[in-house]
Amino acid sequence: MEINPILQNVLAPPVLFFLIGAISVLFKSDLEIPAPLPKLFSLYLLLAIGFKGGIEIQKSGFTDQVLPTLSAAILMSLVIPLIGFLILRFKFDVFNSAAIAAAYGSISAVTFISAESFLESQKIAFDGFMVGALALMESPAIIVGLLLVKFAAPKNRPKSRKMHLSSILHESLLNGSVYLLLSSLIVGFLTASSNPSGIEKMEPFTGQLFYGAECFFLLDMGIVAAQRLPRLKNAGSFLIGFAILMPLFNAFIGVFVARFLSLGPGNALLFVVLCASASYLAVPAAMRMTVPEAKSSYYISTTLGLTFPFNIVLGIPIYMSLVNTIIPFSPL
Amino acid sequence: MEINPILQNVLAPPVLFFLIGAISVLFKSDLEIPAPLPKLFSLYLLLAIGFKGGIEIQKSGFTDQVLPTLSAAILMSLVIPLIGFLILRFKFDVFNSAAIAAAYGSISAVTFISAESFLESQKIAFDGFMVGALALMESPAIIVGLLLVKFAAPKNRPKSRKMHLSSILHESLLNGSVYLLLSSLIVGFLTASSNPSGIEKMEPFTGQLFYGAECFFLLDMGIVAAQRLPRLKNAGSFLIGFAILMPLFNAFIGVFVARFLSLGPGNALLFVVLCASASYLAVPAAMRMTVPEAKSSYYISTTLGLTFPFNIVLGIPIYMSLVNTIIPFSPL
Amino acid sequence: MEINPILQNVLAPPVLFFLIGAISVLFKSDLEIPAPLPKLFSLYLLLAIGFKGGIEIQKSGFTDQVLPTLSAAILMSLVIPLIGFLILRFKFDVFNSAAIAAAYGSISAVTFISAESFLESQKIAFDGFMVGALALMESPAIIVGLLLVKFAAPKNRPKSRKMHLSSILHESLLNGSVYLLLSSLIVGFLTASSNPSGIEKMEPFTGQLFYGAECFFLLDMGIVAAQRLPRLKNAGSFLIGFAILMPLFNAFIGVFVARFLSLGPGNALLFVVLCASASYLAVPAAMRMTVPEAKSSYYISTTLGLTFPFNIVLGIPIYMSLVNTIIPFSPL
Amino acid sequence: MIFSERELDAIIKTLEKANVPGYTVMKHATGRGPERVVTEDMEFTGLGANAHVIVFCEQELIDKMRDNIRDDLSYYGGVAYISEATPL
Amino acid sequence: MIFSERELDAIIKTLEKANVPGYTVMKHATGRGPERVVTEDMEFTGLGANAHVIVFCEQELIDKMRDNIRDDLSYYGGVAYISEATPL
Amino acid sequence: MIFSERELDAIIKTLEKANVPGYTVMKHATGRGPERVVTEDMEFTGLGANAHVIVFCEQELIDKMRDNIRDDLSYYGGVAYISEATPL
Ligand SMILES: Nc1ncnc2c1ncn2[C@@H]1O[C@H](COP(=O)(O)O)[C@@H](O)[C@H]1O
Ligand SMILES: Nc1ncnc2c1ncn2[C@@H]1O[C@H](COP(=O)(O)O)[C@@H](O)[C@H]1O
Ligand SMILES: Nc1ncnc2c1ncn2[C@@H]1O[C@H](COP(=O)(O)O)[C@@H](O)[C@H]1O
Ligand code: NA
Ligand code: NA
Ligand code: NA
Repeated sequence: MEINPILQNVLAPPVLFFLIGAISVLFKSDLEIPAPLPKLFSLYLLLAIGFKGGIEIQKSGFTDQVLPTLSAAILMSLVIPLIGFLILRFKFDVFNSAAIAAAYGSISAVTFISAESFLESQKIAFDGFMVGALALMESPAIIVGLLLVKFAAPKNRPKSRKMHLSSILHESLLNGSVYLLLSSLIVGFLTASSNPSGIEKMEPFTGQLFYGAECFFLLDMGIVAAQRLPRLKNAGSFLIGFAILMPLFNAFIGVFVARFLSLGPGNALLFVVLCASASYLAVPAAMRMTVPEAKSSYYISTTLGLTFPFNIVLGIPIYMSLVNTIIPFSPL
Repeated sequence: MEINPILQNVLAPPVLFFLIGAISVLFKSDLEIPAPLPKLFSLYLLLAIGFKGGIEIQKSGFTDQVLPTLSAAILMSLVIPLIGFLILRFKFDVFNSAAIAAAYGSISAVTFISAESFLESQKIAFDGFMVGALALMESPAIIVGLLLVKFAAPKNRPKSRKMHLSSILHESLLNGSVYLLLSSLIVGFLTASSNPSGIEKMEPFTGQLFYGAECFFLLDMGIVAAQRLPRLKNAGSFLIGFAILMPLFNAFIGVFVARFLSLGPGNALLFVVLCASASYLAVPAAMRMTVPEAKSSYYISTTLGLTFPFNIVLGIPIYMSLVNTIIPFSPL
Repeated sequence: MEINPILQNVLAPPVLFFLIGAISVLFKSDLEIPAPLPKLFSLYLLLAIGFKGGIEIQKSGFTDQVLPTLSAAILMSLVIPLIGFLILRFKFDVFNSAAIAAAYGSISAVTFISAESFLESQKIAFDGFMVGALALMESPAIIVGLLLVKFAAPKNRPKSRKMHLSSILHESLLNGSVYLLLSSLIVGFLTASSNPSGIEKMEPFTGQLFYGAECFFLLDMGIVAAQRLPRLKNAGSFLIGFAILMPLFNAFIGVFVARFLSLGPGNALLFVVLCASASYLAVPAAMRMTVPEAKSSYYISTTLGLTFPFNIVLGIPIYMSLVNTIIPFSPL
Repeated sequence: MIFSERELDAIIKTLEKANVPGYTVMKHATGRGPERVVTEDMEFTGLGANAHVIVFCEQELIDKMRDNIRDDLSYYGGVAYISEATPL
Repeated sequence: MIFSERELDAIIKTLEKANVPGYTVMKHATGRGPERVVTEDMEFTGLGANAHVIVFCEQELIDKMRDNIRDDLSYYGGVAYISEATPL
Repeated sequence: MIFSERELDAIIKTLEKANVPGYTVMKHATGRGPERVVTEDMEFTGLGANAHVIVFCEQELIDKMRDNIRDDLSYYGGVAYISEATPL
């Protein structure tokens, strides 16, 4: 019963293309998706996720479940980095610990859409407002990470690197990918409420094209992840373990929170995936700007080289069975 | 009655994405669409506009209205640069005056398609042959601009910069964007007349995708426009005023010509928008090659930083109400 | 009867856009599709061809015709380079002869899809498994080419350039474009067998968009081909003749093999086109890596500057009439 | 000649303040330094690749901006080297 | 070392005429000069960004093409500097 | 300063082996050399364009890797030149 959904997950085009990308690196094929093409797909996916999410939120309205779920999502993205920070401090300095912890507190939009695709293929319903949770979980983790640096960093940090609250907010809210996701959400919402014909005209671009673009992007992600993986060796086994166990741990907390919120199985999976996934877009960008002391190879190689592939290939079906096990009689 | 259509225009996805791009610059977000991705969308839009226009022209055939409208369009693109030149000469030298004037005589394809989107959302009919007017208005303005330089420039221009008629024609007709628009128009026309199944197969690419690609491109245009705007300060208030008042003035002439041609409200708006819009693709490219004495920051910052956003956001609904006011009993 | 299909072929959008690209170079327009945009379309086309092919193969299953056809395809891609090599040795050294011969033994995916488009516009049926032939014909020709170098090259080749079988296999199978085509084929096959809903969701990307993307890519190919053409002058008339006559010769062999296999007219044309087309992706990439002694301008300018345009514009309809003439009572 | 990264804006401000006659920027550079590896995938993840900035200017201008540029580079990493060059 | 713009074709013709042993072109450069600012948006608008051309050659070749290149650059703008370099 | 092509991986391995303090790579360069013309279309066909690699390092490191780099370049083509540069 465990293996079947994993295999089914692996046999979906997005995951297959991800594996193709990874295998191409393994076999030293010279397959390459040159910059800035990956950026095109990354921007497109954020725009489309946001736009569709905004429409869904407008459509579904603010039901009873929306507010508690979104609040819980924000809470998780505040708590997870704190836990992660405490764990990481055993081995790393404040800078690296805060940066890595923030990445795991934040989310990965592509992992989220992979989970959505998984749910669709399993014909399990989920709600559009979960994209709101996605959008809301990006920034708080960055804020926590930067606050940790601000208050826990050694006092002799040079003056030029002192962080001000304004720059912390700037980095967490106006970071390119956070901004694009949030603002596309707003555009989707506004379009749905005032200009419904616009939705239809956007549908071929943001809707129909989405799955294929996701596949293409995952092909590149496979290449990138497989190139990143070997560099993890230098990071040591502690970090490698962290990159696998932390998502599982976060998923575990997440599933109990989801149970507490009495989410349906679809929403529950998405909630768990948001907790378990780690950011490789917004957080690294913010950290590289504001915490240059942290090694980018640490926080990006773990999230991109290990956590992301793990979630995409194995994690999602595992989390699904976790949801099915722990949340009883999940209502539709 | 005035504010409502403006708000409706602003709440359409393309305009919203344009504003998002502009706001991202305002707030110093690091959102960026790296080169050459904007070029991809720009080439795509020209190709799709041309192709669809060619099909429409073939379909609608050459009705009574076609020839007078196209002739009037060409006439406008010859007259407007002359008027603009006379105005600009109060403040600028021959080179800069000619370059800026040519830009305002020529057209902006993206402004045109924004007007089309506006008409569609307002359910106002328009004819496909107006794309022909779009295509025909690009080159004459360039020719006038270069002729102005040829004959009005100080006699001591170095020999190497003497312009020959052949190079004037070359720049005005074989300029990348002019060429792509014109030739795609021909491809569309030929396909429609001899290979109708080809139209259907192109439809998902040139048709369905169009609106979304337009949004994506306008996101970038918002960024570019907002980056350009501050540079206008150096250009002085004369040029800033020109960049807003000239389109209004051109729209005013245009609406009377449209009335004289007894165009329907849809075609009339498109005609007015063609008159009011200014080129930031074909004309700057031609001017940079042939009139290096003109400051590119003048002719590109005005058109891109001010006139384009003005037309997209406020201009189109204003022109619509102008059309409704001045053209009586507009027949369908 | 001969001219009509040629004209019909020329008036299809892909060929028209190819011509537009070529003419733009002729007229020195500054139309340009900057790198890496062509790579985007090239990757997309390979992915989509492979994916759709894999689905078709799974659907059609392994009928009686599949195995003989695929075997014959592989055989052709082994024999053609040998013949080509013998001819080319009259004028060129071992290195150049082997590289050029390998290119003509291999295939051009874009020529193949142009032939498919031609068949569709002529409403002639063909089978999906022919994409399998396409995929299988890329590598053998590379292997033959490299083996020719290994055994026929002068004995004084420096040690570092000695080729090992492993590197020959690596270059021929793990070459970026070969790898992407083959693996997308597998993804398509697996998706069709285990996850049919995935097909539907990919359809807008790999299916509907395909024709338009093909047109865009051919626009660039037109530019590239026309830029390459003049460089052929240095290559001499022998090579120019080879670039036209070799495809015709290969088509001639191909049509008799197709007759022997009793292929229907659609499959027969595709088979002939595979024989007649020459590679400008996989083979040049492999040769540049492993046979640096060969002049890349020889093997790439012939295939890209002459053979490709010839096949796209004139070749396909000529081969069609060849098929109709030589294969009697072609059964459907 | 300078090698820098996401601090491009800061560097350019420094250059402008020193009144250099001009500069040229080439983005999308990757590389490895004593502290960090910069790879192509850092371009689509928000990290940003390196930028290569070239400035032709008088020796005195270099002296003027040396400290500021050093500050910028010590913060985010990057290298700056000077070669002699004469105008053509 | 040369900095140029849309006159790339003209410059390359000049180089070829002078029989340089080779050259390298890097496009997509942006920058600021005494006369103009070149930004990334000039790439999709038809203006074109800058190109960075590098030529390794003998001193005498440089002397031969100096005037032609100066002509090209004075027309559209751009800078050219020479550094000494020895082959590895 | 080095000009190379698809042998980028080999060159970087050589650099790493010599323990250079760092290097910078700029891809997508085109050009012409004594043997070959490299054009933009070679980027989407599998041929690959040129890469421009810059290394700032001590003279002795250069001596150490000279032979290896020459080997790499003689195989696939490319040029390498050395200029003097002082850190800012
Ligand atoms: N010795 C060097 N030679 C050339 N480029 C260098 C060198 N050291 C550092 N770099 C460049 O400077 C960037 C930043 O290096 P780092 O200071 O380690 O963060 C690297 O990614 C390289 O592109
Ligand atoms: N002093 C300089 N150092 C480096 N690049 C320069 C310098 N001056 C001009 N440039 C480059 O040359 C281009 C053309 O400058 P201009 O002559 O002002 O049109 C600029 O966009 C810069 O990329
Ligand atoms: N004299 C030179 N100056 C600048 N770049 C060169 C020179 N010679 C060769 N190159 C570069 O090195 C590449 C390889 O040349 P080749 O050795 O002919 O294959 C060319 O494409 C150029 O980019
Ligand atoms: Na998380
Ligand atoms: Na106008
Ligand atoms: Na062949």
